[in-house]
Amino acid sequence: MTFAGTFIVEDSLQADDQKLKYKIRLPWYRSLPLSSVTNLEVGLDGVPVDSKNLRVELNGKILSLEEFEPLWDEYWFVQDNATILIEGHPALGDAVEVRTRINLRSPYIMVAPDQPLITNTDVTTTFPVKGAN
Amino acid sequence: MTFAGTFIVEDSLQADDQKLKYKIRLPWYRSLPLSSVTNLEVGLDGVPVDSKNLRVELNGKILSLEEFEPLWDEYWFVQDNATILIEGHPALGDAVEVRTRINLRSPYIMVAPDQPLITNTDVTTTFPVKGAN
Amino acid sequence: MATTQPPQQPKLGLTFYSLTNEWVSGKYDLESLVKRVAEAGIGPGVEIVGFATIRSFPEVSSDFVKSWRDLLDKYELEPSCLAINIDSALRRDRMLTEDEAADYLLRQLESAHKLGFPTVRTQMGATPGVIAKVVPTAEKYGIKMGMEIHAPEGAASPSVLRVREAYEKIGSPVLGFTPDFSSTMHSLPPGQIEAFIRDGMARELVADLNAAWRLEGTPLDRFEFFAEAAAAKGYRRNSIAHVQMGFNMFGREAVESWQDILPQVVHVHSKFYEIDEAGNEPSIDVPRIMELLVDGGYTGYVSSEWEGHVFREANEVDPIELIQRHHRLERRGIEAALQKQQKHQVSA
Amino acid sequence: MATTQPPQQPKLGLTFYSLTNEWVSGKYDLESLVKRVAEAGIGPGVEIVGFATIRSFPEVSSDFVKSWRDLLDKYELEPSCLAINIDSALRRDRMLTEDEAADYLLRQLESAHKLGFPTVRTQMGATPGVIAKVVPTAEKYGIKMGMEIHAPEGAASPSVLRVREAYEKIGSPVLGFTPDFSSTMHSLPPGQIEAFIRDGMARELVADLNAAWRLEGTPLDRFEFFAEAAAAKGYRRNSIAHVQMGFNMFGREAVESWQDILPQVVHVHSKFYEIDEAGNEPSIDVPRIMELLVDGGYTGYVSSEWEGHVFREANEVDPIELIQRHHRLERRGIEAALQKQQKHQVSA
Ligand SMILES: [Mn+2]
Ligand SMILES: [Mn+2]
Repeated sequence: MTFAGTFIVEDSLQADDQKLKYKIRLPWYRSLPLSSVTNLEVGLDGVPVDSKNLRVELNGKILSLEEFEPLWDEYWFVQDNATILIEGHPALGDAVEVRTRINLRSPYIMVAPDQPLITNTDVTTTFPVKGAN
Repeated sequence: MTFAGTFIVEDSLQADDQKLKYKIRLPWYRSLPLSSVTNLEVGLDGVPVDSKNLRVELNGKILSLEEFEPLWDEYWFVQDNATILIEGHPALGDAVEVRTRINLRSPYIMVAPDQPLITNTDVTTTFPVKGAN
Repeated sequence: MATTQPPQQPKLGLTFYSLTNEWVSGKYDLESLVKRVAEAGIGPGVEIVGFATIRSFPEVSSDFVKSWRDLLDKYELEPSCLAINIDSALRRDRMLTEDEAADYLLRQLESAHKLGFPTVRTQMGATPGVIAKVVPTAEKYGIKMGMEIHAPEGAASPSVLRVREAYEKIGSPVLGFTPDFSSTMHSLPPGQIEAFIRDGMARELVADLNAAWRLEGTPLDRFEFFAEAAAAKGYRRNSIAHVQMGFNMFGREAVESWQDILPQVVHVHSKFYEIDEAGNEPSIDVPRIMELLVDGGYTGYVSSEWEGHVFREANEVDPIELIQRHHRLERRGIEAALQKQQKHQVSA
Repeated sequence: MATTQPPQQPKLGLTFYSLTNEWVSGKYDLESLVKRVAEAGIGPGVEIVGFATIRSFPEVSSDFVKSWRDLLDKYELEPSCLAINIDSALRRDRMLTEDEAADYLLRQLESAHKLGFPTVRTQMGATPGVIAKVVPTAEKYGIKMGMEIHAPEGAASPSVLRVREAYEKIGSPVLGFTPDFSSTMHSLPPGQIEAFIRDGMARELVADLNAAWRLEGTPLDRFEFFAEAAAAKGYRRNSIAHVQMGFNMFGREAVESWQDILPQVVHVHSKFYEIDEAGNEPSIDVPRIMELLVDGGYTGYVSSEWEGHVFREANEVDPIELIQRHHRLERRGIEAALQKQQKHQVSA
């Protein structure tokens, strides 16, 4: 699967003292309902980010992970990037190692009766640190 | 055809002021009668060697090119090297570029009725120059 | 001068699914992709995945409809098939009801009609009840519904046999199948094997993998047979766990198995992974399957569906060029079949 | 307990011709080569080219005979076929007379007998007159003579049809054929195409080359068709002249063409060039030809004959490992054929 290869948008990280953001692509070949995003985890230089400090900007909204669940009537279009927003991150050097893990629950591929396939994409990237706009 | 690749025996050149010699392999997959060798040409640093100064040592004999023709009852065994002998060569530097060209007349592959296939192997090698023993 | 009819044969084309890497990374927009396809001569048939190509899917705006129709007219391409989905697990709290699932399909059929598609590709998730509910609309629009048969299923798998029974009961001319050649491969794709090795499988297990893959039995049984061979050579389970997908994604049914459903084929996914220097697909006997389609009188669209993007990175190969070569290979099979028919007519 | 007969099937093996690069460069002597073959399990059949393996050929010394027989006994291998030659252009002043050619063959038959070979491979150069002269000796020794059918000839080529007529006239049970699979390829070997490019052919001509190679017609006509396509794209003749050999060395007859001579097959050259990661030969449908041999009741030797050494340098690949993989591919075809026979017996 080279969805891992396209998952993280290269060179997209921006940071200031308060927050950090970067972009990801949907690691799948078709748009999925937002309800498909069942899990999202981020680690910075090996330290997991608390989910209460984690938001996703998509379709003009800023969403916490729990807010994805009821949005089964709204789609993440395959060509749209989502922006990961992190509040209150630790001090960063010239570069930061970011691990991003997402689970997607397929609405249409069943591995057993009424049991959707869950995909797992887990990519670690080293970003140069630049100022946020 | 990688008979070109095995034709010249690596690092086999030896030279003194008077003569020069090096080794070649039969560029074919089976032994051939000596009568099959219809042409042999050697060039040293771009200068053709006069055929009267050229000899081949094979099967314990030293032969001029004309002497191959009647030897249809004697074979060049595929695993045997032949030694090319050159008398009265020009002055050499640390290395010499040797071009060797051989034509073999196949005794058994006809391209038209009673018309044997003639193969052409033409390889240029740069040998380091070492003293003859 | 006598006028000669061109012989009856399938129409080639592609599905934009083949361009997944390029599409998701934004290399093309719709117009630049259609233009490239037209210039490369890999039409006329254009198949799209509704949920990949169209932002507003399952709905389509009238603006999109107009630009889509203008675009295909301009580049002399033809809409061949709209791949639609039955997202029965759309909601996290429960599965869709049959009415909801039928409504989900109907909205997509409506879009297919507006966009001028003669066929939609459906998937195994559609139950007989849902199919029965949407058939009247498909009949009204004259749109054929081709349920995709994909590895690990084949034309004679139990689940497909159940669909064939349901079809017989409903008895509508719009119901049919979309064979995907992933079901009838003779070998694993060499590039996939290399990817398995890159991801941790020992190279010395290649022969064991091929042998296990070629066994008869369920994908799981065959994978377990391979896992035992790996264990016997001292390799840990986690070094080969990723190989299991190869038993599901790639099917080893005989090419002839398509014969049974040939009269019901309404669209074709000519799945492929690689084309070698000699112009062959190393894991699928493309010419032989095309001969079978021609001999069966199939004259619909055949979408080249390149799926090598599951093991090739973007920019590593150009899917458009690969599809050009794939079309050449398909034409070899078509021409061989037509030649045989001609000889038969002459001698008959 | 009932004893079950192993099913009737061909015996595998190799010809040492496959090891040409290694042999001419002195990497192996006879003992080390036989040992390696035995350890690699690519017997039991061992075929040699008399004029490559034996220094004193066409004669053999009693010392050589003893060491040869001891060697094969020691490593549990079997002499399968001695490839012999009719060197009718041995002399530069004239061709051999029929008596001289017959004598040349008889000396080699004598050697085959001493070395224990059940079969000799002869070549198209043997005229009906020469064949008739040597048949009594072959009958006396019980040695079959298999005339090799190699590209550009096939089983139904005019020259082969003439041999078949001569055979019928002579009517001896020792007369037969050695099919070489070079006659029945479906594609040019990818490695050969790469070598053509390395030697100056433009890569953009690959599709034209494949298309021309697949045409019907004589090798020369098909090459000229390719040369015209190259010229139309602006490429000079001397950039593609070396490609002509591809039309002679690789034949495009149908696999089924062997059917006609199947009862007369006494030995087989299972010519091959490459084996890909999936275990297939990209230019020859090995399993299908093996099925045809099994279905035809062939139980003689099949020599793996790797000829990739014409485009691969020594040390680039190991022919022994390639032959191991080739045997696996051959067994796939054999087993498929035996399975079908078994099903037939059960259902009959
Ligand atoms: Mn498909
Ligand atoms: Mn041969």
